[in-house]
Amino acid sequence: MSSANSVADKPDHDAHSEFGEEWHLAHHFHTPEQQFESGKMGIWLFLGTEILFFSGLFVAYALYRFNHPDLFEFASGYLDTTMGATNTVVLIFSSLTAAWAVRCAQLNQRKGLIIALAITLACAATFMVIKYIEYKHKIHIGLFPGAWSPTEMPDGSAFDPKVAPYNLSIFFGIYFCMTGLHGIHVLIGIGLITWLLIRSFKGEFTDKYFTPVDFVALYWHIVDVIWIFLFPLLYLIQG
Amino acid sequence: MSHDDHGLSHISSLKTLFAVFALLLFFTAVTVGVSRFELGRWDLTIAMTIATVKAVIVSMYFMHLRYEKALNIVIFVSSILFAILFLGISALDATTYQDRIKEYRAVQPLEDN
Amino acid sequence: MNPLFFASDGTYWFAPPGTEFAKEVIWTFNFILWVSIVFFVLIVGLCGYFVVKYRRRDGVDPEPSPHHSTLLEISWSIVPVILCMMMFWSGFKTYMKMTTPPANTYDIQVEAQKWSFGYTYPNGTFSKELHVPKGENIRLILNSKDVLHSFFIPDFGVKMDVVPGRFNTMWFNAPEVNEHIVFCAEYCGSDHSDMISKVVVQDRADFEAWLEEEGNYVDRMSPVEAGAYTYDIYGCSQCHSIDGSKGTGPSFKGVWTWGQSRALEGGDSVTVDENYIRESVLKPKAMIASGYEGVMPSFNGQLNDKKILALIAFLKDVNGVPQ
Amino acid sequence: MATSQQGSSAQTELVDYQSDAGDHYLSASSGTGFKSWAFTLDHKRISLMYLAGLSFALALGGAFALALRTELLSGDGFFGWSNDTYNQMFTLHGAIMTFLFLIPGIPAGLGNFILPLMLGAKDVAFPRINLLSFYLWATGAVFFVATLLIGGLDTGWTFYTPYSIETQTAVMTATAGAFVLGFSSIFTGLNFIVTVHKMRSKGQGWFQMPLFVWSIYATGVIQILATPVLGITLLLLMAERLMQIGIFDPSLGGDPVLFQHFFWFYSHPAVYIMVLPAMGVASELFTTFSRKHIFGYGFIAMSSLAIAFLGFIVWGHHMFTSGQTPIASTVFSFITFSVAIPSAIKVFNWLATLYKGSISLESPMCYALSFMGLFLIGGLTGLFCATTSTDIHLHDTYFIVAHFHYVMVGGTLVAFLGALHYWWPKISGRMYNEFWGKVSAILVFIGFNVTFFPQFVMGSRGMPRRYHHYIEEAYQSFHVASTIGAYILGVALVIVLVNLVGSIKRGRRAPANPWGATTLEWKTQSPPIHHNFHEEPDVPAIYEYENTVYNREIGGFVDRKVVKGA
Ligand code: HEA
Ligand code: HEA
Ligand code: HEC
Ligand code: CUA
Ligand SMILES: [Cu+2]
Repeated sequence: MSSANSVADKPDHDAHSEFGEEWHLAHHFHTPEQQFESGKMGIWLFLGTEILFFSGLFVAYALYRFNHPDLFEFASGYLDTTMGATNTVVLIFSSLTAAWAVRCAQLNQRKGLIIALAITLACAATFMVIKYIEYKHKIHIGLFPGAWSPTEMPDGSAFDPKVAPYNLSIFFGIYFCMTGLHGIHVLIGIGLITWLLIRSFKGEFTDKYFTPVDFVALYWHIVDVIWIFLFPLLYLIQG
Repeated sequence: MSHDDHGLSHISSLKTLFAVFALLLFFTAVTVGVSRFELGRWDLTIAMTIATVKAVIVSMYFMHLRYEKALNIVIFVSSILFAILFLGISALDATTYQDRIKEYRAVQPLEDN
Repeated sequence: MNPLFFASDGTYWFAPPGTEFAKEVIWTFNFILWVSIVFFVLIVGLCGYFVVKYRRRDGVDPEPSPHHSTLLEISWSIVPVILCMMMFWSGFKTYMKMTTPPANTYDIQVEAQKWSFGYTYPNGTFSKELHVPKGENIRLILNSKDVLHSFFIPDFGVKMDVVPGRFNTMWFNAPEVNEHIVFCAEYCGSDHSDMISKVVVQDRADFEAWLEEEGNYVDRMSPVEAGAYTYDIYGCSQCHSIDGSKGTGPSFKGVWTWGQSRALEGGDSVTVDENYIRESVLKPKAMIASGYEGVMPSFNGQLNDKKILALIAFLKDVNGVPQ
Repeated sequence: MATSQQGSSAQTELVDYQSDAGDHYLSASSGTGFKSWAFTLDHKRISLMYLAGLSFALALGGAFALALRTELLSGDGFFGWSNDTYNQMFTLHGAIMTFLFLIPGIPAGLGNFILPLMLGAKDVAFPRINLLSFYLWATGAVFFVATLLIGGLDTGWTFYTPYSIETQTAVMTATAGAFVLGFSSIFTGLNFIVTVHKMRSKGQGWFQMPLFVWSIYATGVIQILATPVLGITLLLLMAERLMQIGIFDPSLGGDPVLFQHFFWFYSHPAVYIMVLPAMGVASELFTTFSRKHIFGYGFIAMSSLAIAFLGFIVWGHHMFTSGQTPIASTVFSFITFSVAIPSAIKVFNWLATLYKGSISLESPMCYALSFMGLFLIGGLTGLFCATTSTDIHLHDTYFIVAHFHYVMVGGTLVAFLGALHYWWPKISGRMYNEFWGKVSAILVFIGFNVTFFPQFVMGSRGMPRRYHHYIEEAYQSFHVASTIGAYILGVALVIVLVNLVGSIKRGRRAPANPWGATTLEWKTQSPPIHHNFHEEPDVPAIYEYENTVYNREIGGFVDRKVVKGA
């Protein structure tokens, strides 16, 4: 830990003019590297907090699944694997284009950047549309905990409370919380990518200043990674 | 900073990006495919292993973690370790007190369900 | 009221111990207390001494002194480690006894609800104060009907949360005939601080006689008397007055009239009769009287038919309705 | 600019960093309008806004405390409140004090000002996020005040389910407030960690950092790793209330004990968020006012990290009676003791720092000594709680209430006050009245002990906490003493407030370095200029007190600097 970099040994560049406008160097940093690395460290710390934020849901999931395996086997029958898998592919693809966007920014390819961001945005929207269809169906058959009145069994037959596990609503509590929180993250991502898109239309990103693209992409990948876990945990339970 | 360094940070080649994408698609297919077989308790293990592999390649290549400073890797990994700690210790307790809950449920009239 | 558990023969810190557990707890407490006092006196004493001895004086420079010493660091880490292990061990031994009841226990079900405890004995008798035979291993099986509560007998050094949806257990063995107070120690809403009960330790013979009596009170009293007694011990008085004043629940007096219709929350109404009372007691959530919240716990399983009939008689009496 | 005087020896030069130009972060050149505050990115101004807000929170929480103490004068209620009113009082008191005052207290309030200065930096790494943290804090405060207005809160600050799911009070607003405050705290921690890593001045290695910085760093680690879990816990609680997800609700098959795991996974580490910065303050105060190099620098620095990490694996000691399994309780009890060791290391090192020092009892030092004694009692009584068998008896009694007030008020609040006096000349550019400073320190000490010591005794005698009604024969004398103490404490705090605020008008101008301290924040003028330092400071040999010399004329210390090439 003690060897971790500080600006200590770097030459002091107090004169900001040395780095011209295009570096967007804030007054309290000495060099663009210091600024960039601070930002990088900040965003990684933030991603760490995101993981711990979601960890609560994973803990709840794990404990209930371990203690009530039957509940999970039964309930995951309600979920549509095809939709889940489609969404997985959509998100993975958007991750690719997000990474591509960063590359374009780093290489000063403005057009490529705009296209890559636009595709990412489209994928994010697609994801939300599919989620919406799924949610709508769940709510329609009464599987929303707040308005709990199940009408169907997983196979579509009439709901039979004698067969369904007594704490079925907890599975859907967990399902809606996990996918809901993830969905909120996707929505935030949509906002951020739109913002990037506008700025890249204005040509604000260059090989010297691409931090926002880089950081939003990192955020977007974390959203993807979380989904990579949610998908098998919720949809692919052997019944 | 790593050797293949342009300006402020690492730039991935398109080849890498697409190779990673292809791998991710492949693993998605595998995990969906495997889930169709009855594998009992291996089910979860396999699904989680595949998910972990996918997450690792996303973070290594899409997120450039492989080329990151050690410090940032430490940050990321330790947040995962603390999440595991949280899970592990709560599970130690929450899985052992289940019999008290089961005992209780066993004597509840059915209408409570 | 004479504080049951705070007698003059207790130590400064504790009431007289009522069980073996309490004695061990006090022992451990005193052990930690003395370690703490020694460290406190040592540290604060030295602190004061240094402050005086090395106070700043004009023109006098402090003599040089070292500012690190690994030997010192190690020794002042090791000593607390050892002391801590002793504390842990001393607590652990008692704790193990507290959590592993012996094989032959007399089991009593404790049911907590806002804001009272109720006790059911192996023969099905229900009571609102806990009676136990002295010198026997008593195991309490705790369950709550609503929120968290905690069953705390300060004199016995035992405490266990009463958690809805599960059975927690605790046990003790009280060797002497006496009475002790029971507190609810987990915050449980409005009347948490009034959720107080009592443990009565009796000789086996007295205990059995009491149990017999307690079970049959409806038979030995007139219906109205029995109803009044039920009203008392089952805690209806917590929420329902009999003088017309409004509490958490409607007063049993005067608010509604027998045989007439009663407005319910949500617009419906219902006729007040025997059936309505029975329903209200067994399934209170089904019909909520207008202007109130549905916080009344169900007494299903606690009040048998006889007792409900007695209650009805009592209600009629309170309202001057002919039986 | 630094004015230099000819020193006694040819090779050294005496430097006074005070400047007469009158230009500083509060002066007109840095802006004075509303916008110059509302949109400021200057860590020093943000810190001042925090301090104002924190005082408000303390006063509000304190008002509730005094009200509930007065009510407890008699066993059935001095004012005759309803039970519900009482329950709201302690809940709001606890929630406001912890979330709104104590957790942001030293790090966001004072650390914001001091940390960049100690590192010789112009600002924290992310000034905008710093401002955002403040606004999140303010939003949290608004939510809490809204909670007060629209029905209060009666869950206890611990929000235990299922009661918190079913109570009719404003749980949603309160949880939303705590959630927002959590994010404020996360961003502060994140900012400070990056600042420590990336913003140190030339040549300042990790082990040339002041111990206060170490403690803030360790605090940041906890804030980042633990607070997100509070966030998700509160979110799940809101989801429980909004849509009955059932995870924590036994009536739907859920598990209330799990909620306690979630809550304490954050809230135990959080108690170290509260105390670590206080320990950092104490380290600075003891060495400065003894004019002696801190004893065992490395051990103090590392023990902060040790406390931060160990703090994560002991949370179950709040749940010994909850229905947690005996194995878990035993393990948690065992690990809990391990936290006592690094704390002990700190205490002993402070003590050794006093040895052969040159001790002067100025107000901050009075607070520091009082901190030492009170934290010691608080920490040692933590051992009674950590031991399984005794905690079974003591849990949820006033013994616990006394334990945590000794560490939180006797420890953190007292250290906060010490720090406030210590850095006040730097922050405001004025010296407060020393006499009233000492008086307040002594009154806080007395008032505090009178309030909370009796609570240990009534607690071990069985008085449960969160009790509106109690048995007078057994407990009334203790409660009355406690209430009297609370009033003394209240008076003492008002004296602090009046003394400090009054000094802005009446106080003597502060020199750059009134105490002879060696850390970087004293190597610039008081109050500092907008960019903190006129030129990037040399890294000091911290805690080497030969390097500061008292100067009667300026009523403060000047630096003895070796002149290069002389
Ligand atoms: C600033 C906050 C703070 C701090 C620093 C601490 C510090 C400690 N706390 Fe405390 N605690 C709280 C705030 C804090 N606590 C709060 C708010 C609650 C109640 C929450 C609620 O329920 O509302 C609580 C409750 C609480 C409990 C649960 C009690 C219960 O509800 O039943 C326990 C149990 O183990 C505990 C233990 C400890 C221990 C072992 C330490 C240790 O870190 C102390 C270490 C310090 C020392 C030991 C002193 C210095 C050492 C020496 C001088 C050497 C000599 C020492 C030895 C011989 C070992 N605390
Ligand atoms: C930071 C934490 C903190 C602080 C400072 C305090 C301060 C005080 N607390 Fe409290 N307290 C808690 C945290 C804190 N408390 C918590 C977490 C609980 C548990 C709640 C629960 O059970 O859910 C609790 C519970 C609690 C109880 C138990 C209630 C019960 O269980 O029934 C009591 C009873 O005496 C009490 C008393 C006091 C008193 C007298 C003070 C006094 O020290 C207050 C003195 C302060 C003032 C009188 C204000 C004056 C200030 C000014 C005028 C402004 C000055 C400004 C500057 C100097 C900048 N507190
Ligand atoms: C926790 C408080 C509480 C306790 C204890 C309690 N009740 Fe109630 N009770 C209420 C409330 C609140 C209502 C009104 C809401 C409702 O109808 O459920 C009510 C309603 C009633 C009613 C219907 C009255 C009406 O005006 O329509 C009856 C009858 C009744 N209770 C009987 C009892 C009896 C008998 C007991 C004891 C064995 C008892 N209650 C214990 C709170 C309580
Ligand atoms: Cu029941 Cu507190
Ligand atoms: Cu704790």
